Amino acid sequence: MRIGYYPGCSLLGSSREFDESARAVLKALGVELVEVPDWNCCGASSAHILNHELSIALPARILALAEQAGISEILAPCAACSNRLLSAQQELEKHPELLPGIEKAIGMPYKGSVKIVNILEVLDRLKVLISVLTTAPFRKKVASYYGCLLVRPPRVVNFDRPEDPQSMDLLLKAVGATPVEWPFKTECCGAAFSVTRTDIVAKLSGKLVQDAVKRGADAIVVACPMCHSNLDLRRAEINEYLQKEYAVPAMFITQVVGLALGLDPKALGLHRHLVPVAFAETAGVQS
Amino acid sequence: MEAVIQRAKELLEQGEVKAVLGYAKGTGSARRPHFARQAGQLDKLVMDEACVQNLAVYVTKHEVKKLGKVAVVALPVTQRAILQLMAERQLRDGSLAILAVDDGAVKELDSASALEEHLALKAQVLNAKDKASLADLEAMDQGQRWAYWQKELSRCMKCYACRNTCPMCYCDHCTMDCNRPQWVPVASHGIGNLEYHMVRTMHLAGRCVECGDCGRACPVGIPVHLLTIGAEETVHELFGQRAGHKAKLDYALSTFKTDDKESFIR
Amino acid sequence: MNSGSHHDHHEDTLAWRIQQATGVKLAHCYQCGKCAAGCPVADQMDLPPCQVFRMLQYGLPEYDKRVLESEGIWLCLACETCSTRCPQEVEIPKVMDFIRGEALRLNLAHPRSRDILAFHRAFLDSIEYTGRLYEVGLVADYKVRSRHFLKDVMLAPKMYVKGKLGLLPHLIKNRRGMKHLFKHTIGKG
Amino acid sequence: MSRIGVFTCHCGENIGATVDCVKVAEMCKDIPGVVHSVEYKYMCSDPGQRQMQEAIKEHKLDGVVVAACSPRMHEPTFRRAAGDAGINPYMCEMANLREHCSWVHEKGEATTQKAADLIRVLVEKVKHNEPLHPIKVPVTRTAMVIGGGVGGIQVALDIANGGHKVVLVEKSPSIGGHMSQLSETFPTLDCSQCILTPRMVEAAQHPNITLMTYSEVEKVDGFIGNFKVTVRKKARKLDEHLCTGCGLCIQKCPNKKISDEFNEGLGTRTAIYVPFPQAVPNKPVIDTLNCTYYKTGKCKVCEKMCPTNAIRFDQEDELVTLDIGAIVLATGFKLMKTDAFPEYGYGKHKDIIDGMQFERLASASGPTSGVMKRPSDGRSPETVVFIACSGSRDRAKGVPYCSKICCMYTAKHAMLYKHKVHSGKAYVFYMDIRAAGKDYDEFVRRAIEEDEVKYIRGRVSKIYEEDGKLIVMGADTLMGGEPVVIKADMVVLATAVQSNDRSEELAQTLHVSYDSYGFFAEAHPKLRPVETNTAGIFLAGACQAPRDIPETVAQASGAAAKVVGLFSNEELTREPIVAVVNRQAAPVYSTCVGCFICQGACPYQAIEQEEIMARSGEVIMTLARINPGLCQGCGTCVATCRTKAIDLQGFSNEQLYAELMTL
Amino acid sequence: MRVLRVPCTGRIDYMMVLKALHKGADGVIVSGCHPNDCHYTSGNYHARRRWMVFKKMMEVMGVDMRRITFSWVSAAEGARWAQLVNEVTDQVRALGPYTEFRQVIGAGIE
Repeated sequence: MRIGYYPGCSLLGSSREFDESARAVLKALGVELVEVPDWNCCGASSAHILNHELSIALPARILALAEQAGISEILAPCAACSNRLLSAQQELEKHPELLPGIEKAIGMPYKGSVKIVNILEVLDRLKVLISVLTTAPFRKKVASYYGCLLVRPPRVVNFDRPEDPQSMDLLLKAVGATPVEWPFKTECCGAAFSVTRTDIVAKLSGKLVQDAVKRGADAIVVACPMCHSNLDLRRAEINEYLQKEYAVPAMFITQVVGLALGLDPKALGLHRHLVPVAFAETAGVQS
Repeated sequence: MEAVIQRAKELLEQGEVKAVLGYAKGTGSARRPHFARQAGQLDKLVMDEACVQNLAVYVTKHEVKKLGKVAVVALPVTQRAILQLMAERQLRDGSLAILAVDDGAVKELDSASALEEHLALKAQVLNAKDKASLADLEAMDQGQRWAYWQKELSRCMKCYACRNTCPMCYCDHCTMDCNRPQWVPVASHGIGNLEYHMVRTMHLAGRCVECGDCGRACPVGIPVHLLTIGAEETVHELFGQRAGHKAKLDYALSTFKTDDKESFIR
Repeated sequence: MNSGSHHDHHEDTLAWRIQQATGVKLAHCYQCGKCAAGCPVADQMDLPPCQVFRMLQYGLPEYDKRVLESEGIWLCLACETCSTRCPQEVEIPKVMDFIRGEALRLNLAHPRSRDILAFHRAFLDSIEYTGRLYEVGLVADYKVRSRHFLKDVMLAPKMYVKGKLGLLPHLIKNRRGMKHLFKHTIGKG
Repeated sequence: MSRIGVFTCHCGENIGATVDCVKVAEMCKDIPGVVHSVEYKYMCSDPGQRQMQEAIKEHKLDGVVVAACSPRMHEPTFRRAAGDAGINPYMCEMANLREHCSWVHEKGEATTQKAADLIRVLVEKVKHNEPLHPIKVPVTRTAMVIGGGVGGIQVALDIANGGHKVVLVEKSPSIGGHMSQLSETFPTLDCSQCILTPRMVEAAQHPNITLMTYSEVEKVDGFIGNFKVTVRKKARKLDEHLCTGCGLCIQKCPNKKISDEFNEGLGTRTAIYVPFPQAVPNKPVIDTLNCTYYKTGKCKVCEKMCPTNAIRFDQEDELVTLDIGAIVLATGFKLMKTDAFPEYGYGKHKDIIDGMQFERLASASGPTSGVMKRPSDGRSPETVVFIACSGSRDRAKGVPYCSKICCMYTAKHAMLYKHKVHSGKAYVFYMDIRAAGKDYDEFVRRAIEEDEVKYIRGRVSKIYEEDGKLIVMGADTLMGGEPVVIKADMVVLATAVQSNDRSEELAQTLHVSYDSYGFFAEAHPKLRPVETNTAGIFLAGACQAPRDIPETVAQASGAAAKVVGLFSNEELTREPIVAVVNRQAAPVYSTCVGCFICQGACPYQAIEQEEIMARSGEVIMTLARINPGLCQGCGTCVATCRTKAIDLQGFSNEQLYAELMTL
Repeated sequence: MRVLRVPCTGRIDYMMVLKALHKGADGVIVSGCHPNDCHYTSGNYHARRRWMVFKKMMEVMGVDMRRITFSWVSAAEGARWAQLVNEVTDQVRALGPYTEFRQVIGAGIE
């Protein structure tokens, strides 16, 4: 399998381990990634707040570059990126009158032919292979946390079901984990307020951490860099808000799958977490 | 050919048929239809590559019907036309002795069911030239097609040769002659010509046996057969039905499936 | 044949501008409150989403102004919970985006939106000049703009140690193209 | 030369406000063939009609165009009036100035011009009209009622008491419908079964009523007065004549854990069962999907136990064809299920139930004998949240309409709950309270004021489970949209009323129209509410739109009155809008060539063969002939005929051509 | 917009569409009950086949089929009908007069 790859900015910086683990896992599964040449930021949670056209032009440039590179399907592991790419693509499909302006801005033709997929969709296709190649089953109770952008708005992303989604749970089951039944799979973590309104993030993410632990989760599994940084980098603020030390780690789905495939925890970037993954070292030897 | 003449002779002499309809030499290399009512007239019969006309057009004529049972030298197109005419009750089953000639072999068929069986054995293939012409038409855009047909039809003088040579245009009272109301203007001008060919095409869609005689008959060389053959191909593509293959009427436009697929009706 | 829809458009109302820009018709909202009921930040908002819609439905300048000046519109996380569950399929976050733009344009943005705005502006500046988000630059820029110089001073070194903060920006090759892109969208002004 | 009169109607302001009717009448005078043209405020009024009749006589008119509203409304009126004035009624046509012009355009010269154009078209049509004469057909005076709920029972009883035979067809094993499942009924709180069962028994014992339970309509042919209906009698797997309904088989059936439909899955039943104790007929059926014998080939306990040897394992479905004169559809509704609510857990929480399940919990004959116990653990719920408009008025869920009955039954549910659990707390989330009806609003007020049910105006965004409680996240829009969280023990969703399963299929079988939600369409929303567009087929109850019991029963009696009215005739007259094959003098006889392609196109098998014979008896030609008793006048054959030998009376080639060439 | 009343889509002869164009109509709507929902049982199924073949024939002839709209609208769908008529009239207005066809009609006037 060969697939286009758009890592996005977070995966180069604060969520480097998502990039590392995604590349490691997909390589182990025989998937070849073709990175979009000279890609730019998708505008993420900022562009659409300030300017509608900009919020379309930035993703459109990425998709146009992918088209030029002959990519027909593109994986954007970051949930925010894949959401923005999909939104822009659909906006241009619905409003073709915007296209000339956008093409002028990006200085390239745009066809809209690239199919955008998220990391869960790609892993889901490889689920059988993953379960076959699992050498170190991840025998933990996990809270699968999808966040907002993977499943909402459903008419844009058209992925899984908008409430109580299942795809990540099934993947986790395939690698030996036990997903806990919990109601906050798609509640918001506070997203882009990580820097500006840390108080809100502490409260919203705090609710998630508290409930996941209450329901017995050993780890919270995510597929979105923003969710991860709020649950991991902001753990100090969360714990302060909750007045309790929560040590449950937040892990990327690719890290969990990577561990199950027996990959080196370091190659999966597990050492980069602020909340240590205490069982990472031992996970590999469990059976 | 010998075998055909031999058999025709027998039929005629034994009084099984009153006449034999086949091909004879015409001017130059052309072939013309030939009616033999006595054994002696059979020697003129020929059968070669140049025999192309669909002889079925003659067998529905009152004059021919009046004769009684007739033997017909029948190419595949003629066979199809005869079967379709029987399905449309224009020919009585058993009223013809069909001397089927295809690929050199001769086979005598005397009933609709025998015809149906015989025809089921061979796939109906469109000749390469017509196929290419239809593809050329398909490749044009709407404006080009319009211009093409307007140019072609501008030569039409409504001589009705295309209608008269068509075995399926057997109606005694054609729509064209209907004047209460006068749906299609009589004169051969823009709208009159356009509507005539549209109506002719619609009437033959699902009934055309694809002999191409209409195109050959046109004195000014308008490829009118592309319209009817094209429509017949459309019917086959859309509904899987073909004219001239069933003894029982199986006309695409008087049957339907509840799940007929189209994408343009809003 | 006329379509028969010849109502007066109150072109000066925010509701009308919203409909023009986003296609969302305010009248679709029937005030069931499901948006507020599921909104993760509704309890922090001075005007929860359904109240914003209620005020806009009047089409009166004083209510439009109250909406534009509210803090709540800046707290919307665009998490799309409301629009996913809205029985009338109203795209609320899209409307929030538009209202924020209008608040900025009309210089009515709530004072406490300053930080949030500072962040978004810093974010976009970063990508305008480098093509990709330069997180260190973003945070520094944000601090200057927001004057929260001490915020997160403890977090940055930790992140650096974990290899999560690159000190140099990632520059894309076609940075002129990026400038051009900004000029022809947000810079059209 | 034609002498045509044009009568332009203002329809009050309906046409007059945008069309200059006076000018239109003037303009029409110039149309060739028009000898008289006037306008009037209301042509359909008595003076209006009289004016037309007088003009017909005075000006010796031979054709009339009334330019007014849709012919669907007043065509019969004006044709009758024209007929009474001495011309053939079918020489009268209507130009629809209202729907096709005045309602859809603004006032102006162009609109007036268009009105005149529309009239011009119809004048040309009338010039080609032929006098036509109605067709008489006989009436079979037996009605079929499809659906044995309260509506169907009422229709059947009313027709039967009117002296006519009725066949009552019900798909489930017993009549009674949803009403037999209800605990109590609003606004009187009387016991539902107590008032329904006497009607069920009466229907069963009525000499004019034949019950066909466990039966479904398969096929309907024919037309008003002369339907042929094929009914599938599903195999009960027992001989109904031998069965005494003793119930021994049910007691002894070893398979007792089957989810009970009558109790909405809250209880269990056996494989051989009657749905509920008061079932009519009180004869069991074997559920072959769950019966041990049908699954494993062994058991037959019921057969061994049956004292009258009534069990028939080899019984097959039976198809019965009946001659029927009129059909009443009373097939009712279904409720949206709780699994249609993603935000409330896709139906995975056992203590989130729908309204009908609550009825069974509250019913004395229900699985808990009327004691409030929540399904998950049987505890008495201390806090119950009721959510009105669950799925209704919710276009995101595909139901933009109001389900109409939920406001009232939710108030009833909350009240019943409070009566059973005095210490309990009941909350109702609502959007509006729609309690228009006799004693309805008083009933809701009673729930709020006397039983202290807390009404909260807002929708619920999410429900999840935590520590054995259901966390209900709502908002109070009367407090500025403030989020409200209630920890409940049980949640009752007043889910949307939807058209019944397979209602569209049934509508197609009967050729009646239905709306995009699968509800059957009435012929006119105000004036013909119990009729369908198909003559001889009528409607009662919730198969047409959400309805409560009083409305259903009233509509049922209305439909019955229509049927009884129809049956008061020996013969029916039908519109002569039928197809004909032309006939001409010898030697042409007809332009029909006898290809019989039309036969395949006719939906009614109305096209026959006619042999034209010479004196010698020799068949000269075989032509198509159309049986006017079978032809319904769709005109499909007309459009299929190449030689234009077939024509449709009333919509003939000449008429349509004349209209088209006047456009 | 002018409306011609027929009992069923089955009655709609393609000649009527041709005559409407002949009389200078710039657009034609052909409409009736939804499949499966025919007041006359199956007239619209026959009509559907007829339209499928007719449309293709018109395309082959080079007729501008943006001007002919086929649609299913039931008697219970007033709003849908209004929307359809508005959309089609807007569309046909945008296309302007059907000059190509009118030239042919012009050629017919002797």
